[in-house]
Amino acid sequence: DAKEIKIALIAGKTGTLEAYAKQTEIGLQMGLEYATKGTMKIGNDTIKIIVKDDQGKPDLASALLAQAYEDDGADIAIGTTSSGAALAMLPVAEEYKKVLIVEPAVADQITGEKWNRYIFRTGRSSMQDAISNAVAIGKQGVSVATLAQDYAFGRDGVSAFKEALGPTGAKLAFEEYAPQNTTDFTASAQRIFDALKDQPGKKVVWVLWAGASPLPKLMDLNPGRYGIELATGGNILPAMVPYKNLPGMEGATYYYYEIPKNPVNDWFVTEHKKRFNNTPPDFFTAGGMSAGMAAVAAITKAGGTDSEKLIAAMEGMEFETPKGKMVFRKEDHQALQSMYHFKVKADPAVDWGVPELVRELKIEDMNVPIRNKR
Amino acid sequence: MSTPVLETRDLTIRFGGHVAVDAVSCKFEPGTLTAIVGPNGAGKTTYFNLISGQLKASAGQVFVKGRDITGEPAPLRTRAGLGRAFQLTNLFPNLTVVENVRLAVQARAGQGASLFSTWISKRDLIDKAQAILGRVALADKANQKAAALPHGDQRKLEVGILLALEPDIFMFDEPTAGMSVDEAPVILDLIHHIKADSSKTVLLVEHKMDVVRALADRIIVLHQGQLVADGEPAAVIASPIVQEAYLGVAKA
Amino acid sequence: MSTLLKLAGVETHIGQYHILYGVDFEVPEGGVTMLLGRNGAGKTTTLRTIMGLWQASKGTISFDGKDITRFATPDVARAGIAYVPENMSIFADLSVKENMILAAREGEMDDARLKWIFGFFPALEKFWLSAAGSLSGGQKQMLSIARAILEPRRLLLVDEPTKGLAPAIIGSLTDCFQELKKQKTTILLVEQNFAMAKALGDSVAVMDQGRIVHSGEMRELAEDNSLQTRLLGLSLDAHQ
Amino acid sequence: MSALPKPKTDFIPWLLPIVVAAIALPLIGSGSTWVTLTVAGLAMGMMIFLMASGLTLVFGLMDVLNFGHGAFISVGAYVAVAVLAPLTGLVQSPLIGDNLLAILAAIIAAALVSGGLGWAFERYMVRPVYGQHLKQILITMGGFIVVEQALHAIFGPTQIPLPLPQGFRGAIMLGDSAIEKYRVAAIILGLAVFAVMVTVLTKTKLGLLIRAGVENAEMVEALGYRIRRLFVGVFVAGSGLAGLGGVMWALYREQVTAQMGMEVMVLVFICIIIGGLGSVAGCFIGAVMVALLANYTGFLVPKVALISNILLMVVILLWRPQGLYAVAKRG
Amino acid sequence: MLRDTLLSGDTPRGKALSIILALILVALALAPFLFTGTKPLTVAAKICIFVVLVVSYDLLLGYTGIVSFAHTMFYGIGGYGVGLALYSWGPTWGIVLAGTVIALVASLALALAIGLFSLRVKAIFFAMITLAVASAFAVLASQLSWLTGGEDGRTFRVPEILRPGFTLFEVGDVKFTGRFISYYIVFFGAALLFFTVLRIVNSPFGRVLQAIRENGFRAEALGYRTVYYRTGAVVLSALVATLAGCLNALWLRYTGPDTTLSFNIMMDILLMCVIGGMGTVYGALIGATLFVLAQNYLQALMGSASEAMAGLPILPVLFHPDRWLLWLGILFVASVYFFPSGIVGRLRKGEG
Ligand SMILES: Nc1ncnc2c1ncn2[C@@H]1O[C@H](COP(=O)(O)OP(=O)(O)OP(=O)(O)O)[C@@H](O)[C@H]1O
Ligand SMILES: Nc1ncnc2c1ncn2[C@@H]1O[C@H](COP(=O)(O)OP(=O)(O)OP(=O)(O)O)[C@@H](O)[C@H]1O
Ligand SMILES: [Mg+2]
Ligand SMILES: [Mg+2]
Repeated sequence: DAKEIKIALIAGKTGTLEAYAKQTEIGLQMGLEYATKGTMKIGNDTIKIIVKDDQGKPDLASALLAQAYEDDGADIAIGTTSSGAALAMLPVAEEYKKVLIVEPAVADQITGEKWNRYIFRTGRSSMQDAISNAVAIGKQGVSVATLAQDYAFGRDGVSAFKEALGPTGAKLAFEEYAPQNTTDFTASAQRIFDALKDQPGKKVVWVLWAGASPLPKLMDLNPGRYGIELATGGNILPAMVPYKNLPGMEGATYYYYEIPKNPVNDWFVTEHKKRFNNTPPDFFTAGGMSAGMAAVAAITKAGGTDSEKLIAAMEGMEFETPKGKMVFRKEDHQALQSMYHFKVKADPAVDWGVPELVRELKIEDMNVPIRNKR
Repeated sequence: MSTPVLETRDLTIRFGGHVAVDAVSCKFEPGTLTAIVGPNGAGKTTYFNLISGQLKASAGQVFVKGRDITGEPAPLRTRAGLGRAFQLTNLFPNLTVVENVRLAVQARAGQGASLFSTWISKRDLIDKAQAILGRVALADKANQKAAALPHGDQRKLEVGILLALEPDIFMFDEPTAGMSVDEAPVILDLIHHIKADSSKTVLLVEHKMDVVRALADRIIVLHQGQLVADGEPAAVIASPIVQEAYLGVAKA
Repeated sequence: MSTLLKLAGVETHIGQYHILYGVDFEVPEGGVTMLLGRNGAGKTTTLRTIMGLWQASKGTISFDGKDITRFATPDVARAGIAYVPENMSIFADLSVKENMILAAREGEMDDARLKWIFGFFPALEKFWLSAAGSLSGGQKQMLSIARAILEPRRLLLVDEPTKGLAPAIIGSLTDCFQELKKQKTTILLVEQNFAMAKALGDSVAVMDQGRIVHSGEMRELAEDNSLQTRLLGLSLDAHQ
Repeated sequence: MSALPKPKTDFIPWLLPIVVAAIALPLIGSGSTWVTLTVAGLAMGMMIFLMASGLTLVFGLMDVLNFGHGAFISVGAYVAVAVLAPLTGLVQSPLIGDNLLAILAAIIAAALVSGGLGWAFERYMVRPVYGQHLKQILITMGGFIVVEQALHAIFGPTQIPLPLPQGFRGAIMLGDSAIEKYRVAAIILGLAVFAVMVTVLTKTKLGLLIRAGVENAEMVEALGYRIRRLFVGVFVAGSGLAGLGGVMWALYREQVTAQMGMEVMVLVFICIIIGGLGSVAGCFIGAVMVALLANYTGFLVPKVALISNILLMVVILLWRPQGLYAVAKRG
Repeated sequence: MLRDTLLSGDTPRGKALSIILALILVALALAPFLFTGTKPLTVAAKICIFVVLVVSYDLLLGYTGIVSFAHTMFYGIGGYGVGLALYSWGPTWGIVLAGTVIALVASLALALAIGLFSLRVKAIFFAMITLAVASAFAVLASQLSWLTGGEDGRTFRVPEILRPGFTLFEVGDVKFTGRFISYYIVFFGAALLFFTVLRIVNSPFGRVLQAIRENGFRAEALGYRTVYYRTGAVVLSALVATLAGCLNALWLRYTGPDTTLSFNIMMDILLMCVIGGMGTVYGALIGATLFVLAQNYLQALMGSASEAMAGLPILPVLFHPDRWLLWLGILFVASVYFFPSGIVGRLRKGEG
């Protein structure tokens, strides 16, 4: 008795996040293929993907998820791109008592205060991002200033970063928050320089910025004259083009196709290059793939798509991804995973600044606090 | 003699260096029709604007029934009993003829603010508007858009709106300008009627001397913003200043 | 005299309204032709149709021999026709001077000509630099006329120029038209002021309900009271 | 001779930026910082002006409110990408001359392309709705969306990086204050464009003709001018300027997205409102003021920087309800 | 009689129009029974809410001739009012009411302030100022994230009987849940507001507004204080928009910037108003219906279209579902082209 397993993907396929959503979709597809050895079957049940476009709008996202569960009878849902939309989807999963794998929205609340037991997340939380960066940059005697956008995402990121910086012995000298839509960074730069220039020892500005990176502008203002260095997390490839002018810059990233060394990633990279005239997979493609593989692993382990069985199976479940092994933490269903401490190398043959692996930050290297209440 | 219903004291307005109306003091009694004549640019329309509140005086005051209204905005002056028909026709172009008049009737009835009663339920207002259209010979065009009226009819509508306001003081600014000689009488007869009502006061700006002769009890002459002559028609028209500066007799 | 402008069976629709039902008349070269008629007869519409501001739906308009029925407005003007519209259409936001600059299509304003105009309309010189919108009704009328005569044109279309003008100015306007006539400018004049019409007009056309109901020499009409009463509904003495 | 005094040109608005800068100096304290902020602000102002000038021109002369303006900015940016891609040689070259050559090519191409696009806009969208602001807003908005989506379809949704030519990297050091080279270039270009626009509008009959045409096109035609062609010309010029601004902006941002045009529109609108909707000079001052204020507040009280421009606008309008230079008495 | 009371004597005028309006009305009234699944109901509710939003905007735009870009702000105030109240004080009807009242008061104050601004500045400036104020408000909403949830907005619980979990009754295998009740609250709320506005525009007050739109100078001369009337219009439309926001919050059980404050929604409202026909109230009904349907089904349509065209040059690209915005833009342009006086205007003319 072969039946259909319906997996719904909600993503912001049109609007500002279009590019990211496209990557997620491709990644998911490839993930399912890889995990099912190309058969797109689990046991003898065939997988059917239902894709819905939430345009990055929360109201639409929750409505679409409801439709997916109710009208299309999806067994399990994956998504979405925008954090706001993802947060709006959480209660819907609870109402319909169906599993939702959040990917790639980063808001901490998703596996934090807004979490419910039907929510899992393969994507990294902004906390994981911040902590990994702190671990990468933080050393005894380093004084750090942060530059972030003045809204929830920026402030949460910095506070997590601050927390994680403590143990490393580095000191957070200054926090600068610029308006979200800032395009002229001169003022912020001046404030940061004034704050850092008289600090002893190594001085670093860590930039946490969604959208066009302020790094080149900071660089042009010649921070070198005060011995100030720049640092930031990884990003999608086109956004790393400016890094090319910042060789030696350090930080921690979520994924770069040349870094992870495992069979999954090898297949992933070669196959992706093959299919998309030689472009390597990117941030969100990797995320999508991880989500796909998680779904298959879960359904296989649970031996079906019954929500309760799935949850039981997924809590604490280990599964393979292009980033190696991930684990759904029992307490908050956040997928713990490696991050990568990198140093930028300018390779004339490559358009963007290449983040070369300094060291892999393993799950146990980062302690990611649990923020949800069960 | 009866107290003036309208009075201006040293009414003055300057535009930049130019004094358009220069210390004009004048009283107007009820039941009279005063014609205001003067060369183009003498300040007649501006004088009207100062009285009806379209312009703020640089100096001097305006009194209506003894009350100083110099500081008040146009709407309040209208409610005080001043009614004005404009020189350059000034209507609600995309509303129908009858609606144009009705808005005036409604303003008079002070029902503009009623929110939840329907416009159509106010039969009395409509009938009144229709009646007025009859008086200005526009009844047959009641449902045309004002914009589509020929110039002459627009002038009539202008007067109709003024009638609807039932003011105590009528101010006509060249009411028959551009009206064919067989249509003008409609308006002129109207003005005759108003004048007949001893409680009403009429101010009339007019360039057509025959019309002035036919209607005016009194003529005042403005010249370069100043009041240069004031008196009963025959005398004023005969005065040299009018003959030269205005009628240009010397020239012809 | 040869014919400068000729309308034959011109019909005009405005929106769904049918306004002109076949207008035929001729404007002889060098003379003043009066176009008379009641309010709403269609005089303004006729002038606008000539200028190409309304499109004639039927009939032909020929100017100096060539058919200008389908001409766009600028081309009509360039053919040598100047226009003083009923509502004056002065550019309120521009100064009097700027209004006149635009009237000088061929380039600079000719000072001599300007002096000549100021002779008739002194007010314009007085308010040379002030915004046209702030002029008095009559002054606007003067500006509108001045604009049309700043550069000599073959034909001048004027729609009710005396409206709102003081008698003295009507006098000088009449002189002005006389001189233009001497300068070989043909004039088509819409006018309600019958006295002026009599003084100026050589030939006349009378409209009613979108048709020409009479055309011929001005003299005939001036002398024939019964005809006037029939056509214009006025007996001369009523309002003179 | 005239009764009314000749209209005097009023210089007060020109003093505003100077006053603001003067007040800022003591508050900031460090002179070098002040110089850096001020120069940066001026440059930013110029770039905003370059993007806004076209819009204010079109509005001031033709009373057309073109929400599609943002599209022309984006298009300019993408053209820059397309042009500079093959010119990597010139772009990478450390010689400023080569860089300038590349940028010049990009600017010209962009101006041409957006100009052409502007022609299409005028012909097929704006023409039917002259004098109807609402419909203008809608139809140009629609046009904007179409163009934006077309850009997506052609260049893909992903942001495209646009590296700044090497010669314009980094800063010139004046004592302790760093002045980015690219900003200097922006200032020069901005001033040049401003000068050209002002001369054309004041020293030629063009400005008059179009202003008259906006008030009463029929009459201008009755005077024998072919006003339609002129309108097209102005619109094309306005769009061209937007394209030019787009290139400068894209090079500054060092990346290109289809939304970048719309993102700056609110800022652009604020500037031309402050300036007096249609006044080129006003727009110029407005842009400079907005940028300067953003930098000063950004340094002194970052929270305020977020709404500094809106505050500025409200204050200005309370002072002069028509904006710095009132253009025409419009409804 | 109905004609004079309910419709305030302002009938649709035109057979075709009347029929279309009737159809829409019936479809909306019976939506839960006519269609199955969540999507149709979501769409129907959205239509109801936008009808109110657009009709209130028409009062401003079509009848008073004021262009404002701050309409979504008031919509947002409504949404946040109810949303945040429920979020922070718990899901009871009392709270819903409280939230509504708070929102109305806030809107009233803001509208008055803005209205008074409109007296100082020219129409087009007013438009631009509202644009700025609205964006400032949006910034504020995202800045006060502790209260508003910032960019992410707030998801909240509604009173028990409105939740999908709650089952009202079952017919065969079809369940009528809390959504059913919520829908009818939205529907009747919208209907009430719609007819209220219809009444207002047909009142003496409404006529004065039109007069002011036509010729404010003349209206003053008739003795109307245009200042007060315009402010009145701004306030009224703001309040109705606020109520629309409240309904929306109840329906979505979510409130946030992109769903209430975004400039795109403002543009949508403008378009619906113009497509439908400005200054015709009924236009709002048609405009909103058409547009919301397009928004929700265009993408699906295009999906099948582009598949049909697979293989052809670029066409599939243009018809790819992800390019639906392109067609929306074309809809903008086309609607202005083909319905200069709006669909209502067109239909009425059609009848001569
Ligand atoms: N707003 C204004 N700004 C500047 N000057 C003005 C303004 N309004 C009127 N004037 C000037 O004041 C003078 C008087 O104008 P007004 O309209 O009162 O003349 P008038 O007597 O009505 O002339 P007419 O008989 O032609 O209507 C004119 O010279 C005019 O230029
Ligand atoms: N824009 C318009 N729309 C509809 N009808 C119009 C329009 N303009 C004029 N008409 C109609 O055309 C007819 C002729 O108008 P026109 O203005 O040509 O008359 P006229 O002879 O100039 O009258 P007047 O002497 O009053 O100026 C009138 O009945 C008028 O109602
Ligand atoms: Mg006058
Ligand atoms: Mg006429």
